[in-house]
Amino acid sequence: MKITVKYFGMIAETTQCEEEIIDFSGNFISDFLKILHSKYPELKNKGFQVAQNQELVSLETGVTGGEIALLPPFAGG
Amino acid sequence: MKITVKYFGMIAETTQCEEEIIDFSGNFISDFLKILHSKYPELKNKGFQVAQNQELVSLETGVTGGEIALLPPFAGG
Amino acid sequence: MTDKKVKSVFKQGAISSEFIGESIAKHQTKTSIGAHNIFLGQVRADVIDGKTVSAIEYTAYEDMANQKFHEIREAAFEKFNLTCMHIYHSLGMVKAGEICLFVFVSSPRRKVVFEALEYIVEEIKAHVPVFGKEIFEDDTHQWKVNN
Amino acid sequence: MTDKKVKSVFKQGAISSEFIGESIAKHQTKTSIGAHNIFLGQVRADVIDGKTVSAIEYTAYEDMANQKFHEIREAAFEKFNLTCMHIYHSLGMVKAGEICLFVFVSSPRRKVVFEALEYIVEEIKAHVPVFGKEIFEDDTHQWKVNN
Repeated sequence: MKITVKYFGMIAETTQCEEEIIDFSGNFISDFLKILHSKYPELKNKGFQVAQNQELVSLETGVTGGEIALLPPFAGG
Repeated sequence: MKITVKYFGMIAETTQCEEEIIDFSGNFISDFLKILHSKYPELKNKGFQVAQNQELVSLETGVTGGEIALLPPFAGG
Repeated sequence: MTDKKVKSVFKQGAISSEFIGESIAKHQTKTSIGAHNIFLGQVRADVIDGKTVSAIEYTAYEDMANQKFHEIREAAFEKFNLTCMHIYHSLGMVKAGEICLFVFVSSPRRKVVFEALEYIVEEIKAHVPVFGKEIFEDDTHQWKVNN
Repeated sequence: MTDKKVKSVFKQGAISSEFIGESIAKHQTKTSIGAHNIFLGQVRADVIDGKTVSAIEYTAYEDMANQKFHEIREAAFEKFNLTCMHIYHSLGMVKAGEICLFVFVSSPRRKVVFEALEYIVEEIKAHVPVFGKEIFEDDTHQWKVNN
């Protein structure tokens, strides 16, 4: 399935793009992150949370398609 | 000694004046209040605190002269 | 602490929203501030026994009140790491919907302003000799009491 | 609760003191309100390793952020007896000394506004995906992290 991946803040700085589409055939968020880590090795040193379709998810969550976002620490206010 | 007495809010409404000078020869705030109560019997039904020279005092405090104020409940803000 | 100059906190009539906006603007040169917290007291059109409050007329034992405001101010600066603090209270007539109390605290950090503002407002309500005559639409009145 | 309309909380650039003053003025027709409490976040000119922050550039995962703001808003109305609540957050460049967050709550009673405002601000800091690039005077930068 095609996943729209969104990057923000210091993560977008690492990936040097804010959005891309990745074709994915695995099951879990952890599988999806393996693909990102091999594409962007520097991501391993960055702290981020993962949101799928605007809800925070864990590594064990199943990938359902749609939008996955990598969110660095929040700094609102 | 001459005491300047100040009345505020609902107390001033009862005494129908905001300030007067009373000649006093007793010792304690309680003595001073007796004079006011006999002058204004309705004061007995009113809740108020007493300040002497801008500090709250109790019935047992000695009268030192200067200014005595009868303060009804506060309603600031 | 009572030796320092005591300035008046009182303003005649309501406190305008423009005045509040200008106070905020004045703090934009103070770039160590990270958080402001503002409390505004507004006169409520309470309905009591079928009659509606149209205004409150404020009076105060002004010298003592300014002294108390000053003590509250000094105590707050001692307890909390504040950059700025401003307090204004109305005297005279303030109509329902208008603002009668404006307390403004600023600090580098947000936790401080929440604690400090509540402390200051509660101290004002409890200890400052200000009196309020709630005036109804039919010109009768009752005396306000803080809870 | 997520079915209701979600409006955007974001404003491009700094939030002006005039805008805040006007927001206050708009509440003067709501005569059941007795207390307003306002939080303002202001960009600090922090000095880090000898370099001074001159601005923060804010970005957000906007759809998710507006959804979170909406959930915070709904939760606060459920927990607290509030008459009104307004939240505005900046996007883009906000210079040191300028305001980037404006949270405004109103209620008949003061106790409520203190509790509600702190709750809302802490929820925003913890749960809303907004990101801040602290830009130094020499055009280098670092990424802000809420504590």
